Amino acid sequence: MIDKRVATLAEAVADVADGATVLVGGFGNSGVPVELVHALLEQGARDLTVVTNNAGSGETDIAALIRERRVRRIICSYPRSAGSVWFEQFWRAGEIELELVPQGTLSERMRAAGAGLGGFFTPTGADSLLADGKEVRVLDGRRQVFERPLPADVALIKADRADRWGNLVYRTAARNFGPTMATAAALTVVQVREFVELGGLDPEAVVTPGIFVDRVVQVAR
Amino acid sequence: MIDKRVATLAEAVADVADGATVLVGGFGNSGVPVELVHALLEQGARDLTVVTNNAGSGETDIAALIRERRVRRIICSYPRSAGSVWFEQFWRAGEIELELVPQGTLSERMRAAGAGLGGFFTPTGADSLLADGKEVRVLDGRRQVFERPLPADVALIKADRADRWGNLVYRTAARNFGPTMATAAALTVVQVREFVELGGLDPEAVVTPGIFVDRVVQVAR
Amino acid sequence: MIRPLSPTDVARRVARDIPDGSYVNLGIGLPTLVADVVGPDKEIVYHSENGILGMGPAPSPGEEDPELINAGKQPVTLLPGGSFFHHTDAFVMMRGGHLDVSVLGAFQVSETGDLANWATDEAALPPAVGGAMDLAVGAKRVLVMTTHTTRDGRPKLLPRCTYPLTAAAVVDRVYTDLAVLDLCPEGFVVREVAPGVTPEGLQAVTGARLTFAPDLTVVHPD
Amino acid sequence: MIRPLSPTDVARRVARDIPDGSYVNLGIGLPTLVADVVGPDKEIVYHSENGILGMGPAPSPGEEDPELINAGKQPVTLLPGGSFFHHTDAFVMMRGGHLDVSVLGAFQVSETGDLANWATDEAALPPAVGGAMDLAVGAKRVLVMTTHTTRDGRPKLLPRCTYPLTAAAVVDRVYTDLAVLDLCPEGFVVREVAPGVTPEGLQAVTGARLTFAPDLTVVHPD
Repeated sequence: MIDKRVATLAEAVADVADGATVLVGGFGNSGVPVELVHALLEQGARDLTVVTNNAGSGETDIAALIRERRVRRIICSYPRSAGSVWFEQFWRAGEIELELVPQGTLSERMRAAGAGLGGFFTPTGADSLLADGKEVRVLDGRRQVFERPLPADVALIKADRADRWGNLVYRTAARNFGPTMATAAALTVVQVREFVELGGLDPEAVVTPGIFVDRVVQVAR
Repeated sequence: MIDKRVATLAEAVADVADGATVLVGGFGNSGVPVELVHALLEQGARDLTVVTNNAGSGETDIAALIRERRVRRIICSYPRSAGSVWFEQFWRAGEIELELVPQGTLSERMRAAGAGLGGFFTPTGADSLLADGKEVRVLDGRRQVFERPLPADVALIKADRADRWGNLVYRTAARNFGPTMATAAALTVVQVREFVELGGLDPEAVVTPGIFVDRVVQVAR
Repeated sequence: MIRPLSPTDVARRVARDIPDGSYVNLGIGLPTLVADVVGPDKEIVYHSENGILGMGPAPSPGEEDPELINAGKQPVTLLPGGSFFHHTDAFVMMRGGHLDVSVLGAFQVSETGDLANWATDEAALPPAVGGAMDLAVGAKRVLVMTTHTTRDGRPKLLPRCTYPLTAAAVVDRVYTDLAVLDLCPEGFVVREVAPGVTPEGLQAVTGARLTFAPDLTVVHPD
Repeated sequence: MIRPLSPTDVARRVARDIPDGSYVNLGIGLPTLVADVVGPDKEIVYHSENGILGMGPAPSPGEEDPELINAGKQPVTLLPGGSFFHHTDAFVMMRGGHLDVSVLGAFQVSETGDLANWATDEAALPPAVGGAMDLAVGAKRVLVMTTHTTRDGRPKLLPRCTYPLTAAAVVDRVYTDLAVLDLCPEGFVVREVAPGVTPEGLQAVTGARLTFAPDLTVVHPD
């Protein structure tokens, strides 16, 4: 019997280890698994590498993880925003490492990890300083840079509904990085608004099949 | 005003040129755009490179294209089946070229074309004779072979329903190569069972967004 | 007397170049103005790199959905025919050449079409790139919308970019408050100028050497 | 007296090694028998490379859906909780290491775990590979189900494969009508034998040198 539902947020993130690489879904404030990140904060894991599009804002979720000195390194595309004060402060002080990756490459590198590929050539960034130190090759008449897969220990994502097999559907633009991150981590933990019966999701409309999901916890809105 | 619906099968394939590379959806007899292939047969284009999983069976669709000597070259993963007599006969006579590609690599090469990537490394086939002449590199501790994108002039695919923007949903396992092929061709032509009003497809459940589709024609079942 | 175009007028001029039925991504900032001025005679499908096609206008106050936002993190709506997809697929559309038009802002554009729009040489702020590089390499046409000079009067159209590149040789056309310029083998070719702008005057505020089209006209935003 | 296991008994033995809750792909041919003998106490999610998770048994006669087929092109059904996806995603599951178990047929297996199951040296038939190579490289555990020898008595378990390789060093365990063998650093290690099979007898029909586990037992299919 397959039942990926867990009862509490604490249980969902109980075994995230110090030093883990953690993918965190979300774009701006859309689709961020806020409650899971807070559970991770409480759980206490440190020395984390966090992979996410933005670097947190205000005092919640990723910003709080940074503030509490749990994040050694962040891999993201856009760490700067109106409220990214904690990231900026730590970055200026040299207390957090930043690997800046173009947004599409960030997503594609996670996909490559989930897809079992060894890397890919992309024209994105090939003429920029983000290609420094990387292999560049002319393919199909354009310069392309070799990018490597970005696998992770844990993914924390937010979906809308799930069944006990871990099949997921999302809501509007909150889908963003979720489906890709779910494939790229050894342990994929999902917070959802609602559980449905097995068979309660349209098989034609499942976005993340349960094979990519390990634990699902319900968080009431 | 966007309206990708065309009235006839003939119109849908009218401008496929001699020498074109044509992707044809389907796995076995599931999801094959039979009527579009027959329209292409009637249209008369020759010297085609056909990319598809199987090499046709019996006397219809791809088998008929081969029989009528329209196919110079076939790129596929599994050309052998109970009914693949035309392909086998032409292959033995040296009258059709075969490029054999592992099934996942076939799909991934088309995806790379649609995704604007220059190629990827995959462990699939890296130790086999299908890697002969290709670059092999050890990545993440395993031998991986470099595979290049597989773009095309035309894709012929079958979906279930479409709206006038060309948004598509599919039916059960007939989905197979359709969504990927739609991204990889300069011209994507789709046959569907039914048209629906714009807004008649659930935006959360659209499988192929219309941006990948050029023409849609209705074929009653 | 020089009458620079207002941002809305520049947006109107850009809109005129977007054919009916196009798939379009509008970059953050100035480019978002374009959607407000495209006429109702055109059906344009707007793409957002966070996973939306068929974006509609901003919702009425109180109707905002905090998760339905665009790439600039502002609340938006979805039109009938729109769809949602994940980030990786959103970038397949961009990098894969499926967008007809990408309208981007710029810090600098070079006469070979190089674009610099993601980083200045200011080291006090952490670098941030987002989807800028993907948008620049992928769309069928890359249009740049920018002021002709910086706020302190330095030229943005240059022989070579001095800021870090976003992508090389990608820009097709530039729309500024003073002119519309095409990137051609010979460099910047001025097609249209704002009212009162003279060739000499425009050259004086441009870093790159300009060529003026024989049929140079005054910009008509509408 | 030697009593080779029937294909169904081999399938039963394989089924015993598949844990409850596994995601499993069963290759075409012999491996498909496994689904028929897995007990109702286990919930197994079957994957098909043409885009199905949660495949159920064959439909009742007359209930077939010609588009709902498995990788062997036979009509199947979908269980509650099942889902459809496109081919590229189906292979993400396979190649990306998301399947717990892949059960494959084989022409030959070498003592280093190399698998040959897609091509013989027969030049009269066009080559065909399908998803065999993806299945062999991707699953967490690769189980091979095969007869111990060819129909004309030649060994299939060899020091080195003579047929073209599907993948190198991928096989974890082999189930034949005569034995269950693990691939270990020292080569084939025999864990279980069919009733009446002696070590000497098994070695005689095996091309590779065998090691026998100290706790060698007789296969119990159930």
